[in-house]
Amino acid sequence: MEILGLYNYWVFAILLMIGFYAVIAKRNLVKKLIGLSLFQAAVFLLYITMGKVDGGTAPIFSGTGDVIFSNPLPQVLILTAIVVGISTTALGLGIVVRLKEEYGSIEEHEIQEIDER
Amino acid sequence: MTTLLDILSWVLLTLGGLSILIGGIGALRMPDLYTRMHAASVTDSMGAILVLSGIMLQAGWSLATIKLMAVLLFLLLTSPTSSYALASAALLAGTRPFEEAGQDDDEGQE
Amino acid sequence: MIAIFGIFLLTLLVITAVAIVRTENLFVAVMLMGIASLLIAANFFLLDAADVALTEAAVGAGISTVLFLSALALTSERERAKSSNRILSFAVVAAAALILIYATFDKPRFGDPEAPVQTHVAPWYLEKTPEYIDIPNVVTAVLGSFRGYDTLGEVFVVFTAGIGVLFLLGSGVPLGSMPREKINEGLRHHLIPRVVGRVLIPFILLFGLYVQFHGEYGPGGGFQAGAIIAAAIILFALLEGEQRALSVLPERVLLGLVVFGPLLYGAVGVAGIVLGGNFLDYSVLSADPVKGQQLGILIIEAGVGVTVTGVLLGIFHAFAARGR
Amino acid sequence: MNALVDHFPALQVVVPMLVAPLVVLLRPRGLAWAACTMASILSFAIAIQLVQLVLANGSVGYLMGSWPAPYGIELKVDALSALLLLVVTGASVFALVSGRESLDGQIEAGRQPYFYAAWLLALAGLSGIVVAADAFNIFVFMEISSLASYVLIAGGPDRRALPSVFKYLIMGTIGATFYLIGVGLIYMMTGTLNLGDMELRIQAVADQRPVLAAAGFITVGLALKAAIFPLHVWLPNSYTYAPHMVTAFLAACATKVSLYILLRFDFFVFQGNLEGHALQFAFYLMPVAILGILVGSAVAMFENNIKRLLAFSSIAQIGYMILGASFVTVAGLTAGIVHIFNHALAKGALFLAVASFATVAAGLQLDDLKGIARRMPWTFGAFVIAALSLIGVPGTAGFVSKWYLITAAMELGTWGLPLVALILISSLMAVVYIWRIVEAAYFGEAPNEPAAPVRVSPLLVVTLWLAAAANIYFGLVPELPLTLSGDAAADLLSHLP
Repeated sequence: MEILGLYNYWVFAILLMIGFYAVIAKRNLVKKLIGLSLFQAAVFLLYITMGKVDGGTAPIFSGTGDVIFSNPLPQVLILTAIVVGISTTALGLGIVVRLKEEYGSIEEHEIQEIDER
Repeated sequence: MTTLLDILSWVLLTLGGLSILIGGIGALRMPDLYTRMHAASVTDSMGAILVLSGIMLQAGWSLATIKLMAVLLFLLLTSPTSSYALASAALLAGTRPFEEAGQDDDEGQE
Repeated sequence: MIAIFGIFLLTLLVITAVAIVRTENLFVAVMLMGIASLLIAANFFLLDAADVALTEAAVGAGISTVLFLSALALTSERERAKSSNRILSFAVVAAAALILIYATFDKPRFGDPEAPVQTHVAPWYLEKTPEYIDIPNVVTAVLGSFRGYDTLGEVFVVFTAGIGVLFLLGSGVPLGSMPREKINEGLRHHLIPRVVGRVLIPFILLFGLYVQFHGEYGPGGGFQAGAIIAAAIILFALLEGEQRALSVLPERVLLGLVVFGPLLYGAVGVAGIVLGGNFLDYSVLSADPVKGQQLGILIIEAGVGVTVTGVLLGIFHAFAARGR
Repeated sequence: MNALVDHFPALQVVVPMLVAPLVVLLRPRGLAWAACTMASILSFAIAIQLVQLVLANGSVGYLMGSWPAPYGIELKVDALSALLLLVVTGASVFALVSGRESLDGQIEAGRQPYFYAAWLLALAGLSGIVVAADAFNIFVFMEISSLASYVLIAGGPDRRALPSVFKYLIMGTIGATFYLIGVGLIYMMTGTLNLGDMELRIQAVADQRPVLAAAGFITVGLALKAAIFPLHVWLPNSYTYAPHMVTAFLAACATKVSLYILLRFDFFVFQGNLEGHALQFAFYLMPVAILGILVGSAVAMFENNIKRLLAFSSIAQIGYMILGASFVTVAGLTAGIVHIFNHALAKGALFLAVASFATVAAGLQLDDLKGIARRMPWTFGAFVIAALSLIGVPGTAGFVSKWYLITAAMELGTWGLPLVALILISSLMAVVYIWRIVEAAYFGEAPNEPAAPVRVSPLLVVTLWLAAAANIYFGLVPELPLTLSGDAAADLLSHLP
């Protein structure tokens, strides 16, 4: 179980960094947004992992006596965070579409070149 | 009785898993989009039927079984439809079926 | 057994993530992102987070993929440039990763029932929910009432994104004035998807309503339901053409939904003040505080569902209208 | 809990937030603006009430949904947040009241309802951050305010607003996500999200690795949002290409709110509990602040677009606030916090003036502004007063904070002296970049003098002069901001061991 626990946290770190890399290194704006989604998804994993209890079940009372429940609070926070994430993505995509219309490109350096001209 | 059901369900699960695995290999090995889709979609439906039936046997008579049946029904409706939509979209987009080995490389990749 | 399954899913997830970054075809990247979301959702389910899993599947794999695809249809499918200053980026990323991995070693043991997270605030929710709110799903209780203010904020985040996209893209030509042939016909000429769609869409809507109103008893609630209902209508728009979808739910009605949802939520909060409690105090809504809580959660979940449906559809139509 | 006054901390956020959806529906011309302005004025009034309550009682708390503190969400208004509320709501009122014509010119009528709704959401989000006493709630409202400000900036008529706002979106989201990671790590170690509760419970686990990592992530994330020097790259272009009134609003308050969370978190949660954190805080932030001041001012000296020039000056001014905080003394913090207030006054007034130049001049390059002082002497007079305040000339608000900063630096002993020199040098640099504008405006030959006298909206001129007068008033009678910042500084430092 310990390995799985650490593995969860490590995957969180790796996923976070893969996303982060895509955000800062890629020049394509849509790719940046995809990276951003990945980056945020990694954080969801962190929160949900810490809420898990050994032998627990989802925190929903089902009337069958003594059961251990996993922690509901991180789940609530992540529900909120998922929705915040999709909102940011939607707005970002809206901006990308407008950029394409105005500049004819969705590559960061091309847009920069057009502006410097 | 329970042992028999258990064995039966495991046989179904294994067969289902195998079928999906074959589908995966097919999707990797086949030469063009249509044959790949063929490999993936047919075995996928088959795998879904087998795996879900296996799980239903595990679950016994309960609410879970009914939910699983609904899932199966949904999958049987959607997965062939989506394969159809994908294939016809590919055809509309101009992807030609594979004819002779080595000829389609520049026009058939999607 | 579950541990092996978890490790398997997580490994697949990392592989998918690497593939997402490496592929140059944005279309492929988006589809892989959908797969990654499903893998994450499955992993959430293993970690006992049924509600979150449902949301991630509906929002991450469903809605976000649709939005990315509609944006790709308007921009371009291929990434043209190589990455910029790779070494610097790599150094920054590696530094942050090292800090995080360094931090993992003092973390409480995974699944430890004695970890501070499990012993401090959370038990109170598990203990008091039956007494104060009396609904089985503790996640809904915390989301709707104990931390209802966060959820209010979240609804307004969605609302902001909605009006933001409408502000950016919404000045397009209204649909009614378009020449007939220019309107997106969807897949109207394809019989099979349309027939199957007609069979399925009512059931998807029904499922959405089930998720909406069953949220107090099982996994589900306004966000998930909103995403599912929006997905059903988007499917309808794809199959039958946007025009037909808009004749069912015209833009005015959509804007109404976008505005009505947050207001409904806010109104419940203000009702708390008017009836002598604090903002978002549902106990005062009814003579019996527990009944009041349940009523409050029911209404605010409806507000959430309406907002999410309205905003997602509004965003979808804004993108679709841009393509004409 | 029945008097309306008790609900003010909640109403501060709820009023603009709930008016926003209504504004979307107001199609007829001008109505959306009117509703937005009314809501804004109302929240300004609430903020003033809250300031009085805080001055009388110390701090005001509020329990959302009546749930007890660490379980439900708590709101808390103390001296620091009251000051910030005043800045946020005040900036919004000034920009809106004076901005109708300027915004009419920059935003198409059909899109205005959305724009004003986004404005109110930005206001609600910023106020929500300031009143919150819950780490996750701060994140939620941070996202409302960020998304709304992206929308506002994207409203700029120049297409270059779009790449700038995209960059802002990416960097802002990274900042917010870093903050979320930090909060997650702390939550993991303490099990709580309430800031007060966190402060108590973190003592048991202080100096464990996740908490240290959390301190790093939160500081970097918020530094990104606050545009602290090396992480400021999103700011200049965003401010330059945003609609003028949006620049006036956001420049006056947006980054300062992130700075506020940084101070809150660092002093309440970390300083008292992490060993040597106060020292590290000073050690890392002071060089950053000094570089920010020097680089920001230097770039501003060579900048030709007036909005960009002022944006770079903002980066330098943020440096002053950080510098004050990095002393970790009552005097230093007071100086830093009072500068939040004074800088908002000066920058707000400067950007209002820029907005009125824009109605007359062809562009906002210094060349376009040649001779503008002769064409609009009153407006330019107000600009000069605000600029003097920015430089820190005695008799203006800016002088008060500079004076406090210098006093605080002197208290540090011998190594405070180079800091005093730095402050003086950077003030001289401010004189240089302001002089370039004044020179162009007074002595430059206008390219082609228009025949007809131009008319700037009287409302704009009146508000502008009010803002300029406020710069002088708070320079001569600085009791209010000083009391609040003094209380805030003492409060922040009382959490040190």
